[in-house]
Amino acid sequence: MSDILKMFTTVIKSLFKKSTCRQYPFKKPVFFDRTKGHIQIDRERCILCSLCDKRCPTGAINVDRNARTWAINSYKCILCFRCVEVCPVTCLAMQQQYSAPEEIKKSEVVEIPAKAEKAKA
Amino acid sequence: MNAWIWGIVGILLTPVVAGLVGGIDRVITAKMQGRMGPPVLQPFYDVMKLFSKQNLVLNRFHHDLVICSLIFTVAAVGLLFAGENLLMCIFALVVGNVFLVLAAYSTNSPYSMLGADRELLQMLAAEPMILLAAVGIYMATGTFDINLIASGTHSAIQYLPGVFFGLIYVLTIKLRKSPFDLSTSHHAHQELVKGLSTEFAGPSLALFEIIHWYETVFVMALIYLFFASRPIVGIVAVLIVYFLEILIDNINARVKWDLMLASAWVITLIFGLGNLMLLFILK
Amino acid sequence: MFEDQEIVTIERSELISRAQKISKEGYRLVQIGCTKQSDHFQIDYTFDKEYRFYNLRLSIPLDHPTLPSISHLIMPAFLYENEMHDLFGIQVSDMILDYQGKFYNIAKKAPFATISAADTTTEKG
Amino acid sequence: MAKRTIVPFGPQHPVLPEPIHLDLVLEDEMVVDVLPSVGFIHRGLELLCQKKSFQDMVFVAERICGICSFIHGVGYCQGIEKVMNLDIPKRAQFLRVFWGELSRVHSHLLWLGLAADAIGFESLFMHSWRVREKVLAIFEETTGGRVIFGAAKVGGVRIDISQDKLDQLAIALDEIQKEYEPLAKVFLEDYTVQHRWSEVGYLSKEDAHQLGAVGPTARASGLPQDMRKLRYGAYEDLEVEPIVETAGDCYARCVVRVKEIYQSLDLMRRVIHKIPAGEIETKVTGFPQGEYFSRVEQPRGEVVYYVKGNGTKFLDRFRVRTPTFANIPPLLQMLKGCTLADVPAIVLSIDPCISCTER
Repeated sequence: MSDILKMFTTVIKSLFKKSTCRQYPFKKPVFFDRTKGHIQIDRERCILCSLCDKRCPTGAINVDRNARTWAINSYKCILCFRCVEVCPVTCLAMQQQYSAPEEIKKSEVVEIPAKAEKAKA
Repeated sequence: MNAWIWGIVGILLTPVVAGLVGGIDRVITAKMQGRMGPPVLQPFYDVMKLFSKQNLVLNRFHHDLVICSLIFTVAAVGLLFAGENLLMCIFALVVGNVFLVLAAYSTNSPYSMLGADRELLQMLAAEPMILLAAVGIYMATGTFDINLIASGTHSAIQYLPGVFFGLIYVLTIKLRKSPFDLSTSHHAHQELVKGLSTEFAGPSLALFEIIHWYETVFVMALIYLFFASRPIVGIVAVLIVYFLEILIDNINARVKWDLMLASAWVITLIFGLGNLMLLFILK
Repeated sequence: MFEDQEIVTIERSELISRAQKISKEGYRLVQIGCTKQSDHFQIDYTFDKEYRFYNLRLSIPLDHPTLPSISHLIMPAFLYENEMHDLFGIQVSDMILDYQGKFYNIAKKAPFATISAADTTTEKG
Repeated sequence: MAKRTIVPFGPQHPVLPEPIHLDLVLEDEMVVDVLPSVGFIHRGLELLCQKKSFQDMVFVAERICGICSFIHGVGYCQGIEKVMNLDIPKRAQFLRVFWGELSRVHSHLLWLGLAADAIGFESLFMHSWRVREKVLAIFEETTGGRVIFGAAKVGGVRIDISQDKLDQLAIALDEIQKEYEPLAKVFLEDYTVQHRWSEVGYLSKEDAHQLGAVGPTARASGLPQDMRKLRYGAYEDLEVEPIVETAGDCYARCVVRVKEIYQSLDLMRRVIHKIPAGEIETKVTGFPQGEYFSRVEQPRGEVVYYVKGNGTKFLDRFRVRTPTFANIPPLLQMLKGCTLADVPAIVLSIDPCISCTER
């Protein structure tokens, strides 16, 4: 008889426990230090060296020096931190968030202001 | 005249009650599994959504057979509430079930056909016990007439504890719960996809759900008849039995058909027939 | 720690007899792999017995590559042989189950690996 | 002779989360013959080595499979490291074992859940995955990713775990074990579970060897075969004894996995205990020249990576033989003579991963 009741205690216990589900988005998730989310750029600091573009394993980042733009395609990005590692001025950072769904797969383009470089020079 | 009104009230109330019971069932099941679960009204949302979908009818008979099944199952519940003959109600339910099997056979899909095979096996396993229960109630109260059974002064349960136990055992088959949800379960991910109801879509599937609601109420009413002289005890007993079924559902895997058939018949023989024999000798 | 790997180069005609011998000795087939080189296909038959790695290697020409099947001797070989056929277009004769180029049942017609390393690098540039 | 029907099983069978297609030839409910077809999700990942540099190829290797991704990455890295004669710091090797074993726990818990679901034991399924969620939380805490976390790298690992965190993780592991124990009992002792799995899908020891079964499938048939016995990486310092069952049926395969979770939890504790301080990677210079068959043990069994470098930044050939590929012939053998109701249980019992198989 006991071998058909092995699950009994577990089931009864969880009947009186709080459920394990978290009702996202009503309840915000807990992020750890390393939780991945979305690559963000500090546009004031970027020097358009395009190292991130070269090193990105999936080609998600696109740097255009002439147009002074930095673009990331979140749908290609695999959040591997490679760009964060290689950036010489540490202007890239991981922003912790759950990305919202989008209708079209498009790149997010950031314009890098010219004055930052001038000020440095 | 009164009987007619009772019957109609029963037919109209059944979907509401069974839907609510189904919703509570799902919440309790979710709790047992450590989940949040859907809202209590989810079964109604499901059925309403299914009705709004396109009806994919495979052939001429398919949908009609489901409607026939619905008519007989509804009639069975109606007759039960109208206080007619218990045996007649049970046979009406069986006919409804058979129509469902025919609908599944008519589709020509292997999963559906195997599901129908198993549904027949399930009926073979469950029906003897249900019939014995009816006979038992007759022996205890002296009548098949539900009106008289319900207004009697003696509860059948005191003569029929064995039959009652056997009935609870086969109830798992009738309610399509683990370990005996072989022909079609509440989850569409068993070995036969959804077995019996694989090929039902949209409104047909909604009707299938509604048929199941009526079946649920029917077997619950059958349980109630054992306690008919004391309504409060009866309702409490029904609730306890239903909770037990949820519990059994959650602590068992699905078994194979041979074990189901063998165990159901052994239980029927020992507890059902044994109880009746004793009753026959002692009375 | 890296394991020692024994790689033996054999001739195509030896394959069947070698495979027969080695499966009799109680080795199991680990994999059959094909590598396209500049002037030949390199075919590797990898076996293992109690963590002992044993590899038979043979080379066949690039045009009209054919191989005898060893699936009669070692049943699981038919999967790898069909895979080789689909990826590199190697004709394996007398397989116990021949998928006729439909092992990887995708829109592109077998063989798939027709571009060489040189082509792709120029493509990228 | 009974009437023969052909029942198509898959590629999108609700029980089976994997796109394998089997044509089952049935006599009534008895399977007499099986014809497998794979190839619904062939992605040509092996050829990508000609387009991605050998260092970026790690990310591709990790994406071969979404469940045992880390071990895929490690197997690939190991091949390249041997070819390039790189010496990997001990700490990196221990961290690889830690995540590798955690992946094994995660994969086995996932499998236990799916297997329970396939036999209609929904509550057991949910509870297995509830425990698995805690394992995923450890992944997220240590690496930032929950399933594919890109911690492996040619030359070492990319992320370190501090000693404080490791000590905390030891407590978390104990908690996981405590929650897992009652569930393991159900898998090992419950009557209905045994009813569904005992003497189902039998594979004899001889057949298992002949047909090239690997991993838990082979171990459940009595073959003591575990690639961790090759003592690659940090397994040099961590002795592992393969868990062997002799019954050769679905139940034995379940028992092997249930016990392997305990073994992996134990291994991780030993890693936390033994892990040396130091660097986590060596600098990689030059390009790979040479070849190597790298063999590692995945949750599903032995996986073989063949890498051949030609002295440029692109590899000549990258080939993967995944465990499921090797387990298909034994699966065909197991299926013969079973009833239709057992088919999902048997197919699941080899823990199929068709994404792996087709690459």
